[in-house]
Amino acid sequence: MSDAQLTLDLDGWEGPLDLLLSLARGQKVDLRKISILALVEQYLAYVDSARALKLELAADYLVMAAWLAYLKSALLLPRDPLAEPDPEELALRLQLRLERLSAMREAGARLMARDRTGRDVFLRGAPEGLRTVRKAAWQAEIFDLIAAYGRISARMRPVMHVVADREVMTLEAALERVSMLVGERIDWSVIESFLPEAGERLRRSALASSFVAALELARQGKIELRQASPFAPLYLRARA
Amino acid sequence: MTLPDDYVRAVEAVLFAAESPLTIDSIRAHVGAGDVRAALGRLTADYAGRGIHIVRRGERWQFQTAPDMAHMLRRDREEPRKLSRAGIETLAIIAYHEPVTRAEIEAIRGVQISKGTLDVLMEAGWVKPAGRREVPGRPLMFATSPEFLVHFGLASRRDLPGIDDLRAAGLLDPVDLAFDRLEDDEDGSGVAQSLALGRDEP
Amino acid sequence: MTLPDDYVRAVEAVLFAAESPLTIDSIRAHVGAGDVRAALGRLTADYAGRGIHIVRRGERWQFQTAPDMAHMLRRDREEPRKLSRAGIETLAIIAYHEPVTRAEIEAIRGVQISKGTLDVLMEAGWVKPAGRREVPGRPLMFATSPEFLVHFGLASRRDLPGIDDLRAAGLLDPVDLAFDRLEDDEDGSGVAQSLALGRDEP
Repeated sequence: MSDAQLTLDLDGWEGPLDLLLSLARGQKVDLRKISILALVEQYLAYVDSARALKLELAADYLVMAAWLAYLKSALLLPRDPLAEPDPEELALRLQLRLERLSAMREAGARLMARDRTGRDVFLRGAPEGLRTVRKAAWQAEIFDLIAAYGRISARMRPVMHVVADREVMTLEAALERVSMLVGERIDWSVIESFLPEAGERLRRSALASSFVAALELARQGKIELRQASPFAPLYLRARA
Repeated sequence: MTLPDDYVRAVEAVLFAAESPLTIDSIRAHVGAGDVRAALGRLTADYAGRGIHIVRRGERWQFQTAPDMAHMLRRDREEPRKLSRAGIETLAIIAYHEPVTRAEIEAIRGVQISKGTLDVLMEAGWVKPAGRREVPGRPLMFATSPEFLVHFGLASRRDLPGIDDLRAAGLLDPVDLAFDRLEDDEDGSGVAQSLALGRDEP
Repeated sequence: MTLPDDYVRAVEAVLFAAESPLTIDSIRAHVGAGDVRAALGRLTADYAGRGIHIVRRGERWQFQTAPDMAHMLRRDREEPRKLSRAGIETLAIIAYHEPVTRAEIEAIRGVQISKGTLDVLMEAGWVKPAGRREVPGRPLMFATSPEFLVHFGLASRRDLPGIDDLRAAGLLDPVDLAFDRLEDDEDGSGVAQSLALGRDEP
């Protein structure tokens, strides 16, 4: 391959390995029998010619060139059994890579040459099409049904507010009781002494009613009230 | 039957790949000079008795599936689907109060029901029309079907638990009681979550 | 050739009406219980030698025109878009090595894949992601799709041209593996020999 051809195809390669493979194919032998050394020299010549023409070379081409230059010198020197890595191993690995890329390139070409749909074989132009009609199989459990009815019943049942029966002393009863008892007392008496004997609930109601009754009787001028300070005991006395 | 020659095969392939029925001229434009009509006759005979036919529509020819196979092209597939909340409530009302009109169902539910809800219940086969109520407008009444009893494993409608059973099972817990209980919960998500679980709570 | 029975006719009609290749299961979903595979075998034989064929693509079956009719049908049709060389090689590497990571593709090609290359293959529907390799970085793997088999007329991946020879020659193995095997097989002498050739030649 002449330098001229190489430069003409400068952009035709997809990377250094691609270029190496093209050069190797130029040897027109089985890839397993190519001369790696000849290949290396061709590659380096290509890179040199590109440089001579002041063409920009991608960095990976130059990296490959440096590596191949090293490989070339290692292959040419008398074999040093201690040299690492072994240049022959490197050369073999390069050859294996080229074989693999070549195999895939040929496989790709054979793939493209198959009878391809839309180019060589054709599918039916106007298929009727298949239809799947989805039908719902409705599911519900007996519990869902019962719970739903419970929910509706709870929602729609007339709401009834029940007030628990409570023991109370009405204001009228308290007025009557306080007016009666206060007349019998001579001195100041604490309000609790006017309450009936009763359980705690009735006692609280009686206290409230008796307090309101005491205020009412005081307003009517029938009794007097006395309290030393807020929350101190409240005393009642009939007005003289 | 001998194998078709290449001219017949070409007509066959062209007809197959065509996107619309073809006239004899347009077939010939593809396959070249020859007796297209004879080829079509041969093909029509070859396909008689098969699952696909060659048919003539006016001056155009096409392949199509055999008419008696049309039902194969359509396939019904059952997909399990859960009834919506509206669906299950409507079904419950019908089951407990049948026969009921749509207006009565709405009065009991306190919410209107969409037309689709009753359709779904009838499609499921659980509800059927049950005559008309003899009132103005003669509204249709609905009742449950024998399939309803089968699906829910009931011997008769009397097997449905009564109101007292529901109360004993805690299924009548008023909704606002559930709210009271949940107001202690600090965040809204907790409320929503417990509400969903509400009926399972003791 | 006897006329096909109704089950074979049904398989024929369903396959013919389908808009894409069908699996045996999806055929059976339409035609009902029966030996779909035997019916397909019978049909494949019936259509051999005709202008249209029945072919298997992966686990799917379809009708298509006979390949030798291509020249009749190609007229007034657009050719499928041409793939770039990078696209063809990448597709071949994925097909012959699948599942394969981007790095593995790049190792074989000796060059980075530009972003568009895999996109084009995926857009064509021939390549799809196929899980991740459980190595550091968990790189995505790629594999071919059922449409790949359809487009390239392959009954299965085993029908990829030359795949058995390539595998036997170790050309589908990574370089490291191939190298180790060479050393084992030939305990060094083979290596020395092939390199002797390399060294001796001008």
